[in-house]
Amino acid sequence: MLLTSILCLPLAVGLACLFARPRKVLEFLNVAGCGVVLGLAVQLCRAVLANNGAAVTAWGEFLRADALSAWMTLLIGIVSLASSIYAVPYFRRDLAEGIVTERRFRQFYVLSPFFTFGMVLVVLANSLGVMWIAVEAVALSSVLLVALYNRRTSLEAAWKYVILGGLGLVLALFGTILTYAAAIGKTGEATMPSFNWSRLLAQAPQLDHHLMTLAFVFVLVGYGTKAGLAPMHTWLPDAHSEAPSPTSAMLSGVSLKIAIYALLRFHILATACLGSGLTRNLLLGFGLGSMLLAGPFILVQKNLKRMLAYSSLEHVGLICAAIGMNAPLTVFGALLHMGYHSLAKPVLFFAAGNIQQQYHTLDFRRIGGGLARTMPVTALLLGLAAVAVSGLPPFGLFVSELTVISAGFTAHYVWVGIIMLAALIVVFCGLLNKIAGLLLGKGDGGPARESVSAGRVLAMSLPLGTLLLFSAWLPGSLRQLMEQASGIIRGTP
Amino acid sequence: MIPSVIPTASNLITLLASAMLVLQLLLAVQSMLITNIRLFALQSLLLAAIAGVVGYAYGAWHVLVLAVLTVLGKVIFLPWRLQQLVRQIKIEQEIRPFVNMSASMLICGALTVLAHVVARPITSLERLGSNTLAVAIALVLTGFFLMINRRKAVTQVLAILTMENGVMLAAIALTTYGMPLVVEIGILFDVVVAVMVLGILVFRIRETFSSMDVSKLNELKW
Amino acid sequence: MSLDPTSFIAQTVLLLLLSPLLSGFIKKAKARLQNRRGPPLWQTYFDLLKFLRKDMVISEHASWVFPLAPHLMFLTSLAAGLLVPMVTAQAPMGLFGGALALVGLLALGRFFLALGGLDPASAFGGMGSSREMTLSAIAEPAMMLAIFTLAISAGSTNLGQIVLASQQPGWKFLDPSHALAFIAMFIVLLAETGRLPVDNPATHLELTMIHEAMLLEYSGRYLALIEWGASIKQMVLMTLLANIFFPVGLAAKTSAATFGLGLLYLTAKLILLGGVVVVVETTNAKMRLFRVPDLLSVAFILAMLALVSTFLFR
Amino acid sequence: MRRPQLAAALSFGAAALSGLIGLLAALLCLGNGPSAPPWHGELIPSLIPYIRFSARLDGLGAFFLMLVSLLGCAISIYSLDYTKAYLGRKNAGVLGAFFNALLLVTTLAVVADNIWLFLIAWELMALTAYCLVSFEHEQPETRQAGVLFFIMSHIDAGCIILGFLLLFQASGDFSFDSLRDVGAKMSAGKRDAAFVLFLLGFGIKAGVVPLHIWLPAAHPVAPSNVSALMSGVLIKTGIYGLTRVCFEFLGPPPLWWGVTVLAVGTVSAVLGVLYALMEHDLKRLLAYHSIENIGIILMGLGAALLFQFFGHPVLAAFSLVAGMYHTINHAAFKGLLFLGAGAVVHSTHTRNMEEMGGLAKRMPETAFYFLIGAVAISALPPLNGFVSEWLTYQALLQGFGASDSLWRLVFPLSGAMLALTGALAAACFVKAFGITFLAQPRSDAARNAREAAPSMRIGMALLTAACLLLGFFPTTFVRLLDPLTQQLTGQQISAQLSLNSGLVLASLSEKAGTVSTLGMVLMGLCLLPIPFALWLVLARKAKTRRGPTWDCGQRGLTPQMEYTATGFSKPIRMIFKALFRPRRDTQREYDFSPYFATNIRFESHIEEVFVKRLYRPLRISIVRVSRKIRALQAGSIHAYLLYIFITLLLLLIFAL
Repeated sequence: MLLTSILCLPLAVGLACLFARPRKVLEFLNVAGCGVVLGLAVQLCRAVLANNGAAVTAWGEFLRADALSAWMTLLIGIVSLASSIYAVPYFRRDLAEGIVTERRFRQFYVLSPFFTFGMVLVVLANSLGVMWIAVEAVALSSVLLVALYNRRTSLEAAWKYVILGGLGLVLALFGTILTYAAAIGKTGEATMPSFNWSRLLAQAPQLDHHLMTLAFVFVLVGYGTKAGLAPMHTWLPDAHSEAPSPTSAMLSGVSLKIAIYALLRFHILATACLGSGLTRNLLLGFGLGSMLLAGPFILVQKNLKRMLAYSSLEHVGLICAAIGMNAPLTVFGALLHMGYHSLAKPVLFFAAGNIQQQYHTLDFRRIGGGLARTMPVTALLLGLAAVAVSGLPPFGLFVSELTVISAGFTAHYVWVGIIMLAALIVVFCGLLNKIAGLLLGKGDGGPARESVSAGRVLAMSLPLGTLLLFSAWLPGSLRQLMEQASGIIRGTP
Repeated sequence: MIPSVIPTASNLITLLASAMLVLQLLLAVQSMLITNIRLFALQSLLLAAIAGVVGYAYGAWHVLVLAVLTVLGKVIFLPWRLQQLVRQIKIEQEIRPFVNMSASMLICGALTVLAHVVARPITSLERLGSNTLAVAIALVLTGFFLMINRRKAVTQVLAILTMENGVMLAAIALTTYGMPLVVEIGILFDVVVAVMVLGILVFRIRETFSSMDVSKLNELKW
Repeated sequence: MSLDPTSFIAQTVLLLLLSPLLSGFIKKAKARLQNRRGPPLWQTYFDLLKFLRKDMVISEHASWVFPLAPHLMFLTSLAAGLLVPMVTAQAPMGLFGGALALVGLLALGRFFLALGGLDPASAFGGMGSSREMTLSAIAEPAMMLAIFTLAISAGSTNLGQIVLASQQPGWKFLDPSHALAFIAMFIVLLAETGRLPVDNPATHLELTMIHEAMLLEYSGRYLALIEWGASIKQMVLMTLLANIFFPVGLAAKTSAATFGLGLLYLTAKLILLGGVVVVVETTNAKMRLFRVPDLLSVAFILAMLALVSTFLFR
Repeated sequence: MRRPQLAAALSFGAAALSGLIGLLAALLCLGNGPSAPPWHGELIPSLIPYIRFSARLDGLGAFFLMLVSLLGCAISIYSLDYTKAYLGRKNAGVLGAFFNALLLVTTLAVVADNIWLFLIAWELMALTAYCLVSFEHEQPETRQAGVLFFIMSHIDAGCIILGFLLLFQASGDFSFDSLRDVGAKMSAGKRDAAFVLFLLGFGIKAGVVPLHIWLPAAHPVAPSNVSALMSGVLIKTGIYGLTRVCFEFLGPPPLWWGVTVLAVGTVSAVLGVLYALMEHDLKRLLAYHSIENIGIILMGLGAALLFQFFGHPVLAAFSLVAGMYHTINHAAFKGLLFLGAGAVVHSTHTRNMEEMGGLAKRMPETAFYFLIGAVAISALPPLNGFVSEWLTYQALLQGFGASDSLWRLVFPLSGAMLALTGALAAACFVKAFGITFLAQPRSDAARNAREAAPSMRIGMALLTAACLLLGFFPTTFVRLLDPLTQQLTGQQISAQLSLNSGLVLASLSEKAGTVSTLGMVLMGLCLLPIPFALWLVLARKAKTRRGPTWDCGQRGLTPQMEYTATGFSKPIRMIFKALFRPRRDTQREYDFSPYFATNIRFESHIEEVFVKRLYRPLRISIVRVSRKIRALQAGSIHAYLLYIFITLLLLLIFAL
């Protein structure tokens, strides 16, 4: 019942928005819907913790939520709520300035619930096939959001997004089917084997090893493209920078992690089947690669949102590498990092949105600097969030990163730790340089002082506040949840 | 227990599969857009045929359903939509690939070989037809290559679709009864929607850039 | 070690009274060597008395730092003198500091004198103090190294201890390291006391001055204090040189007899050393300012060698 | 009282109070002597099981706590009036907030008993310090300096994290207790690696050559009270870390550690003072002197490490005392000097010494305090600088007898370098004080300068008092160091250091050498009557009058005729030409002969060799490489597809 409602709510909201006329209703439906989703997600976490470790299922195992899925659902809820709150003032202003038409306005409010729905389905679906379909749905609903502004650049971004993404999805589908094929005949049943992840995991050792490896390769490249692992990340900065800020927040806040989630399901399966370190090392390699690649691009970046996108790339890399190291604490740290990053990144994109609406550009040189003077509130929040994503205390990302690296040291991944630290430092230098140039300075020549609406401040300070809260104090229940999740990932539930 | 393999059916499947591969290679060298679309339609038809054979030979009714859906979706609807698109935005027929015909032929050959190499250790578990996995991989890889090698938006869409054909071939020929119906239908539905979305985008790109050459889309860099 | 007031007073008096005589002697001897009659031996005393009696003109730009300098100059040289064993192996205030303290006190005096030179806003003063500080910056480490050489062999930085140690049997007087150190110290002495070839105390050409340039604005009793302080400093350094390198006639414990004997020995040594200084001064011409650092770095290197050789010869 | 003013008053008042409390706590802890068990406990309950926020106030921690609190207190009082200048212009409340934050995290860093707490405090220290440095971010210079500072301190944090993780790998626990002597458990290679990492990390923070570039950039541009705090306290945390790690965690040091530290210290000292001499920006000059003094401190530490190696714990303790003594001395007088410089800059609105002068009359009190600081930092008796350098000399000299290995030669040699440093420092501060405070004012700003506001003077007076006390009563102070030496070397030597009931400071034994600053002062007082007596006898009739300075018969002296700061340091620039490589250009306009120029323009620039040869090329090459890499993302979708294709093929070929 719980799962059903989580799943159906966004869908219902989307359909409702399809037919609702007044704008206020659209906005309200979205915000309220996301709020309820968040609440339900919390409920789900409770439920999962309640039947300690065992998964919550519905529709005869069609929907299945274990600790990992519950955690992801929570992230989806948080980010989508934040971005739906932020969307209200954002699009009102765009509409007022005639930057978006009425049609596009509605398009956004119809599509983003579907976006959310897709992501929820990904994490709740038990059948790998359904999961793939859901990922595809996420992709399709977000493409039009990326293209919303219908500028040359946004169309280009959308095209690259859809082509590369579609390609990745086809590869992922191939991998999925191969996985299924690996199950054939090994199960010894005459009837059709179940496509459910839980069943497959149960009989993982009997699966065909060669086929499983082949499958994982395709899935890695496929879902890796969606997750933006280097060198399949090339669509990511384009899409993230061209989408309207609320969507960018969703894309980099959760949808990347959703792809990682999908990848993880196969990773778990493959590890259980092969029992070798192959998949782990692949994850580790791609993760480190992404971290290292992000640095140079940030150092010489010209565009604020693109820079943020590259920093997402770096964080995704960190998460993958951490999971690849596969020590209890690294995986725990990775999940923690997912959470903190999902809280911090949207704020940055929202701030970028404010700046874009104020200056009508994201080019550092055109903006010039001095935001601390021209738009103090945004500047403050941007600064705090930047501190957070660059992994400095008092924000939790410091804790999660250090957890990962130190646990890696104990697991004798010394060089990995060193590379990670180096990459982090490089990225930090880039971020600091750019953000300092943006915020500080005289700030003359900029437009008039910003008009801060309550919605914007709320949408930005809410995640930030939560981040601070959870950095200072991590509830035991959440920790338990994450520990269970990391247990699942490491195949030792 | 695994259903006993019916030789004729398996031969038939092998034959059809290799025919798909041949069509793929033709696609690689074929330079007329409309013809490309038709070749794709033909390839999808072969896929449907394979599905039919499987469904008939092993009495798996939902595979038949899949066959029918494939015919409706990929043989009739998508080619029609694509042709309509081509007509709407009146792009010239000539495809100018990056790599010339002979070279791309060679590359596709190499990819096919690679596919066989990759698939060899696994051929043992192919129940319906032989080399189907190899063919599927080959289709995916060559389709991929087509994507890289084509300038026009529409042709890239086409390439993706051929890859998808390869995937479906694997889905049918490797898994005895095909996959759960929900999944099958879902996949097909998604593909169709994807093409619709792509259509919208192609249209918009066409009217904003007044060109179909996606290699001209390079304002976003770094 | 102990602090006894009698020797304190005795040595103070000795320093105050003997130092002008020493300068006078050097002037006289120099004149003789140059076939001049030269000023009488007591001239320095007369000068000091004259200066003390005279009125003072203080620059209108000068601040409260200006009067500080003469006093500190005078006091520091005097105090430094009390750290050096003169007539007995026992420096009256030896407990309050050894070689390092001595160097430090002299540096303190120089520091304030340089400030005093800058204070009246005249270009010459600034020039003088700039040059003085520069040269001393190179001279001081050389001196330190030379002293280190002895301190290491004696295992103490306390001058009294060094003297005592050097009176032990088994102490080689003409130990090469000591010889080198002595030469280094001697060069430093020339620089510190502003003698040729480093600086010409008798010059009247401002642009060639180093030490004198700082004093241009001083007059009357301030000048007297500075001059007196300078001659005390000269005597202190010469005594140091004489006594720690040639510790003959320095009795371990103080009594009237040893005191008299030590006094004789001291005068003898000072006359000898002064003679050497005079010879050097008359045989050398003044160097260009920027050649002086070379001379001083020679001293530094010699001292370094001395140090290394102590290391090698034991 | 307007709100920002109120905010500033509140924040700095609170800071002063907390400083006082911290000082008391530290003194209590140190006063108890080494026997008393150190206080330790949990600050706040931990959030994740393996993270603990436990603190501990042992000898070392308490010593640095004392240092932090002392300066924090004095500087906060100073700031009360200093920040008034920002009223209306900027929000002084923010300054106060960050100032308090910095004090807090610095305190946390020195009392932390757990890697996590330490690292968090460390990172926060960099963050808050960055915010303070770029407080006046309107000038681009300030922004660049801030960024440079933050980047460098992030790199040092990285090194330190790695070092600690290497230790953690061996100990398996994050608490400092478990790290004690963990070096014994590590392989030699890892130990050396950890040492190098720590040396780099803490070295950057302490500003040793050649990792110092951030220091002369960041200290001048910060508000002066912040510069004082940074130079007095912040860079000392580097010393703290190095001491903590080298003497407590890494176990018995091999020879080369000590030699390295000693060498680094010597080089930093000499180069620091040489570059300081070339500066005519008052605050930059002071910043370079921080480098010099850090070098001197490191000499002490290096000597201590060497003695540990040679197996002389007592001597190790002795040179450790020397180093620590100089640490707190430097905190005192450098804080004082920066506050003085702040007062000067505050009233002349320039940092360029060439535009100052004559301030001794206009702001006499400030001048006096600055003079005390100058004498102290030039290591002249009888002030505290002299005492600690005397200790260092003694330690180095005794080192010679400590062993028979060839390496003992490094002791007297670095001693000689120390002498050179001291002499140059004296020259430098004659210049700094003389040009700034003496002679005629060189600009209107200087002409109209006013004495500093009361609270600023109180702040300076406090630190002056600290300098005097530390100078006059060393024996009482070294007693406070017993817990520290006990903890780090297992020795207590304060008894051997004090003679004649504390009047005289001995270097371990009376024979080895003694000094008494207080004694010198008394001596001076006894001798002082002599000149006065002479006047009373001889010069009763002599009169004193004011007159113009001798101007060679020209019509009056103008400030242009004064000796400039550049001119003052010219001889030294000539002597060390090889190092400085000054770039000069002279333009003279003349009618008939170049020797009778009507108008001469002379410029001389000196660029630090490390910036020129090391850092700038590094930066340029990094940017170049990044630009090259950027070409990967050139916007062509076909290229992107190709990347994926190649990845897939490679995986198919190799992963299978």
